[in-house]
Amino acid sequence: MNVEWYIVLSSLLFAVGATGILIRRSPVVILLCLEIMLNAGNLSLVAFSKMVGNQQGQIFAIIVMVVAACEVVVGLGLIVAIFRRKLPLDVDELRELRG
Amino acid sequence: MNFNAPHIDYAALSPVLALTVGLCVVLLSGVFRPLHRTAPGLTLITLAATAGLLIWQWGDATDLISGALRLDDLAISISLIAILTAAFAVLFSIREPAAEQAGKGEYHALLLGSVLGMVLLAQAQNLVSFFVAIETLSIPLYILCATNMRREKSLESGLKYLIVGSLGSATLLYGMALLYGGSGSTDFSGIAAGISQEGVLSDPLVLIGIAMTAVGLAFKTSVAPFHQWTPDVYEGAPTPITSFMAVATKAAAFAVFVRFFDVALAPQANEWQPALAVLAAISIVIGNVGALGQESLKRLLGYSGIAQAGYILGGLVVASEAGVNALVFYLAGYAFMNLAAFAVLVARERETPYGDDIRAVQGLGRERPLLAWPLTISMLGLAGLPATVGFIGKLYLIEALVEGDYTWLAVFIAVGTMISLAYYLRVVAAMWMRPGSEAAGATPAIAGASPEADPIDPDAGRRIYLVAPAILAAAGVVFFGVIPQPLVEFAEHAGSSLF
Amino acid sequence: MEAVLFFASALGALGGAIGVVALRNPFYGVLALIVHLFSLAVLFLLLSAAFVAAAQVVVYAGAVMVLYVFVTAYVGGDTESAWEPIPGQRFLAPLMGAALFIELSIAVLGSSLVALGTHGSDVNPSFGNPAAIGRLLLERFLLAFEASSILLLLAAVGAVILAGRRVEGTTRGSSEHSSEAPAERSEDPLVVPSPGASA
Amino acid sequence: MINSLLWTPLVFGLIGLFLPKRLTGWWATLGAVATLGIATALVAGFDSGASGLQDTVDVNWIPGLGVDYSLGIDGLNVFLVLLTAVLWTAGTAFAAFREQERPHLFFLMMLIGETATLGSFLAQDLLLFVLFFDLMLVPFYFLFGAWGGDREGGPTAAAATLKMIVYTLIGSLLMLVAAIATAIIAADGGHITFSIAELAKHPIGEGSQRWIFWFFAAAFLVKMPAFLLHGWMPDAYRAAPLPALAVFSGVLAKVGAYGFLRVVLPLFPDATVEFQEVILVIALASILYGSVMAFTQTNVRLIAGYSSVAQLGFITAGIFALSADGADGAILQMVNHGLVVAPLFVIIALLVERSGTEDLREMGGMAMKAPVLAALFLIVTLATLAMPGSANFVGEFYILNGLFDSKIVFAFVAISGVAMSAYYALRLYQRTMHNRRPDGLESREINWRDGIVLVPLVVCILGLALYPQLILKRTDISVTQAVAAAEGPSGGSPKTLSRSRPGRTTATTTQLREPAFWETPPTAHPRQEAVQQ
Amino acid sequence: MSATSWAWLVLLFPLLGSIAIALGFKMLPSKAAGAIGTAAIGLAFVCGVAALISLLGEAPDARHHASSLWDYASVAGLDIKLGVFVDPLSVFMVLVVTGVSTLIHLYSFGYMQSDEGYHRFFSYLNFFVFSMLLLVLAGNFVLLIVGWAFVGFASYALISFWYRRTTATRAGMKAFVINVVGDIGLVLAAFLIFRELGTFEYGEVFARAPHVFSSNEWTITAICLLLLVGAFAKSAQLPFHTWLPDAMEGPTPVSSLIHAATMVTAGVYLIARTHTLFVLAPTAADIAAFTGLATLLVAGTIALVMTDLKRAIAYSTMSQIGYMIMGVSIGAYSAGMFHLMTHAFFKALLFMAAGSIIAAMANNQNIDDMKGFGKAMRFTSITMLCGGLALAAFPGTSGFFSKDEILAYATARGGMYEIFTVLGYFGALLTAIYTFRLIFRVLPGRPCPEAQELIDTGHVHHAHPFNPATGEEEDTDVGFPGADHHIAEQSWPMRAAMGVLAFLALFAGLIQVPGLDEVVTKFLDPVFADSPLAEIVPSVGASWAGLAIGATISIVGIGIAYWLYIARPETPAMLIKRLRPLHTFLVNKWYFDELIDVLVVKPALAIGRFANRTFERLVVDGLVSGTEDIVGGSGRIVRVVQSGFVRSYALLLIVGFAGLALYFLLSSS
Repeated sequence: MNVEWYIVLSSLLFAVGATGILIRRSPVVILLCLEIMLNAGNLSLVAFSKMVGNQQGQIFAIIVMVVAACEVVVGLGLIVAIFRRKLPLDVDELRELRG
Repeated sequence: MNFNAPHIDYAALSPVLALTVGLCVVLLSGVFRPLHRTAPGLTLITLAATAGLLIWQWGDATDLISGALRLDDLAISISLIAILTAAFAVLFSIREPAAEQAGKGEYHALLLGSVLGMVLLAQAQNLVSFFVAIETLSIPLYILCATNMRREKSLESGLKYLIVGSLGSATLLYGMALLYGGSGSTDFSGIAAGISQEGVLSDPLVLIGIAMTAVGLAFKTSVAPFHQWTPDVYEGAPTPITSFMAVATKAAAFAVFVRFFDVALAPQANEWQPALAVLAAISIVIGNVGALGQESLKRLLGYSGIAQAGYILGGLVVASEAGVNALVFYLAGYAFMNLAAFAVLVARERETPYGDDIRAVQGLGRERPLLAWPLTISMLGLAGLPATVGFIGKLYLIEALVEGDYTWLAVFIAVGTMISLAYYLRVVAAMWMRPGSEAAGATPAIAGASPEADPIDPDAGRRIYLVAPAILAAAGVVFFGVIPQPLVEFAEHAGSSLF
Repeated sequence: MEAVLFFASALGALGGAIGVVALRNPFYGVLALIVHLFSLAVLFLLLSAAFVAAAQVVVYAGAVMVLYVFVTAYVGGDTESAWEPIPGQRFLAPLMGAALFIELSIAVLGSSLVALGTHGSDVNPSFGNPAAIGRLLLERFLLAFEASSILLLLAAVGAVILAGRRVEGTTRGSSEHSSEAPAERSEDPLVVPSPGASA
Repeated sequence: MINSLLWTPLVFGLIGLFLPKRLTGWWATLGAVATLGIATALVAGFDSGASGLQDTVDVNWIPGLGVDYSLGIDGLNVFLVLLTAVLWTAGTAFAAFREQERPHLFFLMMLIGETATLGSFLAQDLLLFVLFFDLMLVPFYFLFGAWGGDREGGPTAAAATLKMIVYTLIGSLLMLVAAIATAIIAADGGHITFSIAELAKHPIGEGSQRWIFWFFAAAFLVKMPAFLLHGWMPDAYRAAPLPALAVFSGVLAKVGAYGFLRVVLPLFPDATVEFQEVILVIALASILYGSVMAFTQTNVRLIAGYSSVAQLGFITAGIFALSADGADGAILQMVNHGLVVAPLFVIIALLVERSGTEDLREMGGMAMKAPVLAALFLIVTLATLAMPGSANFVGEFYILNGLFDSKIVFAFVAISGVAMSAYYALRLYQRTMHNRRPDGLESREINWRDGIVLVPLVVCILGLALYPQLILKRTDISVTQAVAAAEGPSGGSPKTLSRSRPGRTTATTTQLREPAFWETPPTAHPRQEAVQQ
Repeated sequence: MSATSWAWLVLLFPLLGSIAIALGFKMLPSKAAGAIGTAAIGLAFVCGVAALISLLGEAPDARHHASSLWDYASVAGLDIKLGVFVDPLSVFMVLVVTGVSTLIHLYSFGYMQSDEGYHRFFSYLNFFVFSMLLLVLAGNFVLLIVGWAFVGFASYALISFWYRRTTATRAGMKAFVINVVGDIGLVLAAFLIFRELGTFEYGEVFARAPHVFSSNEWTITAICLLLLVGAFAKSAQLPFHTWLPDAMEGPTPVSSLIHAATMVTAGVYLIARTHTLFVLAPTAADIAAFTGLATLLVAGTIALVMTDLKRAIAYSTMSQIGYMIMGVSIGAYSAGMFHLMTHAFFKALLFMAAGSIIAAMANNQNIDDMKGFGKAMRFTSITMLCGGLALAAFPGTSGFFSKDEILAYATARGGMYEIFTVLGYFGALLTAIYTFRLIFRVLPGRPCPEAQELIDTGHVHHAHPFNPATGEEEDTDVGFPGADHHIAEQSWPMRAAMGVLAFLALFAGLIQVPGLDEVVTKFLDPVFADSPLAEIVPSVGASWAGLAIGATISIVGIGIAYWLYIARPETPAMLIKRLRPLHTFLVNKWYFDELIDVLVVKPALAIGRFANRTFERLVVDGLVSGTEDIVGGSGRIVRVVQSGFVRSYALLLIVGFAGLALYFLLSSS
């Protein structure tokens, strides 16, 4: 299977994730979409690492997973904090800051 | 299976180690209740130690841990700027409600973590460490922005920063992946070698990779059109954190920006130079016009930060030694100017009911000259008026730009500066040319003010840990405006370490 | 055989992603993401990245997804309305998504990298197995490894600060000043399985 | 010496911060006087015969950027420096005699202003010049903004001042770019220097001269202000506190004109020649427009303000006559105008104190009990309208003569400004001092305090009227050098022009040795041909 | 002592006098101020005489000296010295000026007694004399311009001497501005001269001119015309004359000194001084001559109908100067100068007399109200009669000889210049008529109330003066002569001055009797020797013939006046009724003021209003506010885009990336 296929797939995933961020309003889902985008990156990393034949890409992918996990943790923490404050869990409702 | 650990130059790594150790200690101090008051002190000590070690390393350039990092003067100078800012931020955080709520230990630990990320970022010369570092820088900031949890704005800013920031880093990541694919290496030098070979030059894959990395970094440095998080986050975050973000993040991000583009992507320079130049121009315009008519000073500084980022980006665009010098110089000056302003802001925010609304500084000239002068000087400096470091910085940038045949961008800087006077001088006017607004009575329902937060501390304006930094920074602004040579040499070291 | 696997898992990944974006209920979204992740793991295997695939399953499908489930359960996964407050967003968002995809694929397809067109360099079986990865992590990428562990620590601390504190929630507008927040560690379920373990 | 001249005011100002309120004014005045002393010593020691800079200072300031801290005086700036010192002494004293709120800040700003202005006159390094040029604005921003008066129905002092600052900085920021560009283009890869003398040695290519010229011109024209770029002037002038305004319009406007002579002509000769007409047109427009506005204004400040627009127009025209005499006249006129407009504003301040209004229509008949004030005012007025016999006349005479030789049409247009100046200056005098006195307007004699501010200035005017040569002969050499670069191509100077008619000059030269006209001329032909008429 | 050092002294005394009085205005008692002023001028006169003597001591060809004190402004090729030039012409002028001034100072000493502004008056007056002397003694054109402008200023200051009088200040302004126009003419002439000849010094200019210019070429013509602008403005010739009648707002001594005897004749002096140039530009000379003629006639006609005593005399002054200009332009140099001298005498005298009468009328100047002062004020009326006779060129009086000499020269020059003779004689007729119109209406007949009061009580009539033009009361505290006025009969200085002048007016002509003694001609000859026109000399016979004609004309004129105003007093009214349009035309002074108003003043003000109301607001401020709006508007856009929706931020980020990527893709292909 050519590497191209993987890359195209990953770019497709990336685009989907981006679109998700743009159209979804629940912070949880937005975090999920972020996951998708990062995974898209991972996919291409691994694919490229296969292509160029060194494993740096794979290492990178692993590190990215960790980072993604951290973002998730923080993100979810924020969501919980917001929820505890009885604030709406809708990014469009959070627009005190503007102008 | 045999395992041979990489050679590690502990001397050169010492600053990072010091930071890490300090981080853990501070964190622990937070865990043990009785000790948590010592956290600020410990933090300052850590920072001081790190700074000392960095200065000790000043002048020599070494690759660390099999080329993951490179400790050279650029890295050191930027790290020093970041550490200085952090120190100031620590001072500002004394009696900061956010710190109280988060718990001093954790708060400062996160701060140190962010600083660690910056120090690493400034040294990173490998995509992996680059990515880790930039996340180490950002994630603690996401948290810190939200630490003043009583205020909705604080949480909102945290969430916004997180979402857009992660989007940015995802883009960055994808770009890195493409570049890795295009060059087959994650090392900057490897990338440079990889993309400079025949056939790959101006290959769409690589170029898109460059574009995506550029977007990621432009986001971190709040360059338009990737700037929109800046004003909101600056306004929402606790002011000490804002001051830290405004200066340190920019500095670190620009450090890696320079290293990545002027080293790894140097072969493709004439591809990305025009693009970045246009970005710079856009952010100069957007930042300056956006800051007009802002009531919240933090917001105002946010927009001005966007404009300044545009100026600084100019130093990168020309991809020359002079450019990098100018960039580092400007960052240093920018640190002084912003810190002076934020010190005053913090003080006023705590002693008036107006929060960071411009009304908070009305009549400051009569009321608290010791605060008014620093703010005035910093505003004049940011506006680039002579006898301030801001003027010399602009001069430096413009010189680099003209040398690099980007005169039109220099003209943009000039015009932008002119627009910027309109809002900087508005602040000055509020301080010196209006009666104090105390008479106006405390009506806290004001844009930019922080309604639900933070008991008023009527003599915050006299607290030594706020006044002293303000005056110190302002003095720096004037001193380096009159005798810039030391700072120039500092910057020249940084630049020469790249080229 | 490989092609079949690829297309199957590709469909899975894509389907999962689209599911996440499309499903109104966040809870289903989480489930869709799990599908997405597993199919990705398969793709990794196809790309002879065994360890990555494993990590993907363990870290994501294991830890992270558990987190998600917990949180969605905690905050209540109520479906969001279809109402779109931002003018033009609904129209522009997919457009931009499409633009992204088109540009990226142009970059890929228009690229002159011959290797892209290939099956990738053929590699020895040890490529990407835990031993190799582990060695690289501890030699070549030691710093990234350590740094990421610190990052996890910070993230954990952050989670504690944000989610762990019982701050008397003051809803917007009201301005009551709670005195210092109580700083006692709450064993919040959210922090226990912090993925630090997995690194 | 020159260093002490530059920094004395600043030092005094800073020390003044630590003195009790009522002393600051006097202390500041003392500082101004000290500066005046040094300046006088400099002028006294000035060698009118020598060309080039005298007692210079040249220190590497920012080697990294090629910026030097280099000062020096020559014919171009020597008297402008003196003028600055004189006017600042007057202005500071005038302010010191009156109650100022926040005196510390006020006088600090005044003195910073003096240092900045002196700096921009003394600077011999292009970038140092730009720096001081911009720095001048800062103190005046505070002075105008914080001590100025808000106008009901008009902008607040702060707003008016902001307008002024932004306006004037448009030019100076572009000038910064231009200056750097000049240096870099000139360096052409080599070592960058901003030294004006160095840069003048080998001018840059004509192509780049073009836009750089306009960037500089923008800065200077706005500063003056010239026609169409004077939008900031009315509001700022109405807002400004009068002591500050006196020095502002007395000195700062001149920096613009001075910049043309110091920087533009030597550094961008080709562009100068190319755009001579354009600038001249602007200058004429300023003359006519300024005059017309001046005789329709009813606000006394604005009459003075617009009259300076016209005056600066004359000065610009003189410079861009690109001939030695024109430029000589321009320098002389700069000093004259400074010496005239400052006392004018002081007097206006006195009139406003007496009448309580700034509207010309509500004044009148004030000469009655104030003959001395009237006399001083009269002298100033006559100088303003360039009465022959005043130094101003000599200045305008030289300017117009230079213009006449290079661009005769422009001279004819410009001179109509003289007539108008006669009208608006006299109108100002008559409407305030003469005619019927409205009720509730006191005519009070000038008191000794204001006297010791005003009389010396008037004495200066009279002294110069008797002996303008004092300035002319000291400036001539430097001026000639300054215009020499541009003069060559345009062929401006009177000598070259009259030489351009060989037949005549031979006649005259021979005639010099001929017997004078009352002896019967050797050739009878003119007589006969006259008889045939 | 050489002539030049005397000349410097001549300049010095009036200046010192002026300064002394000005500085001492507080301590000096008023009498002392007057004394100092008069003495200063007297000394100047003495020095003038001394200069004359030392000049006569030399050979006619050597009677010219230049001397300079210091370099006034000489760099960059211009060489302007502070120098005087002494030759018979300038000495002649000095004598006339100082002489007449002395007498008028003496007169003012008495006349201005009760005026509050006594010091100011004398200080100004001395300053004027200084300026006038500077004008005549100047050694180069620049200094000439200086003197020229100084007299202009002095005249302004003295016209608006009573400065609370709005009419006075307006008149002053008018005079000053018109004079400045004249100055500009001179300045431009100077530029042209310098451009062509490279010098301003009289000596060199006149030496080089004949060799540089070919006759009548445009440059020299232009120079002369520009000079004429100056001359006309100063000497109130058409069309620059309108300021002179208004100048009568000033105190009467001023009118007599500045606006009759000295300043207004400066134009004549200028033409005589630069005759070398005018010889080279005959066209310009003729233009000058014709203008003089025109002025002569126009002014004469207007003077016929003026009812304001002083204004009537002012118009006669204009017409007399017309004679002089005509004379010096066509070449009758010495004749012109001689007429200048005699005119100075009798016209000053007339004004003094008029002043005396006006004082008696409590500053009412309208001759309709005057009558019978012959009985009331004997001395005044006698002197007035002398002046009138001289002005009307009654045989034997000074005016008789001087005026006719000019016309005789015109005849002698022949050709088209005959016109000047003919019309000149017509002018003489007008002169005789309007002069005696004044005399016959004021002096004889049944005394008017004021005169009657004077006869009965010996007291001068008192009334609180009011301004005839505006009707508002004069406020006397600025020195408008208030309570008591001074008439010749009651103050010896006035009498003395008027006496001397009366004598001169009658007999000064005898020094220039054709054929017998031609003192003036002989004295001035060296100056004009170089002019070809100077060689045209009317034969003695022709001159006497001319004199005969002149005598008859003046007698006829006086006769007509008698017939109109004494024998048939009702005829004038009838004439006026019959010739209504002509009369109004004349009363309105040929509508010159209105013309200038429409042509110059109104347009200027309109432009000013346009610039002020429209241009400034729309264009100038428009530039500012326009940019402000653009910037501010874009700022508002930015703030709107900053909507607070995090998703829109993300969108913008993506858009930005898409754009960037697009750029790169395009640049790659």
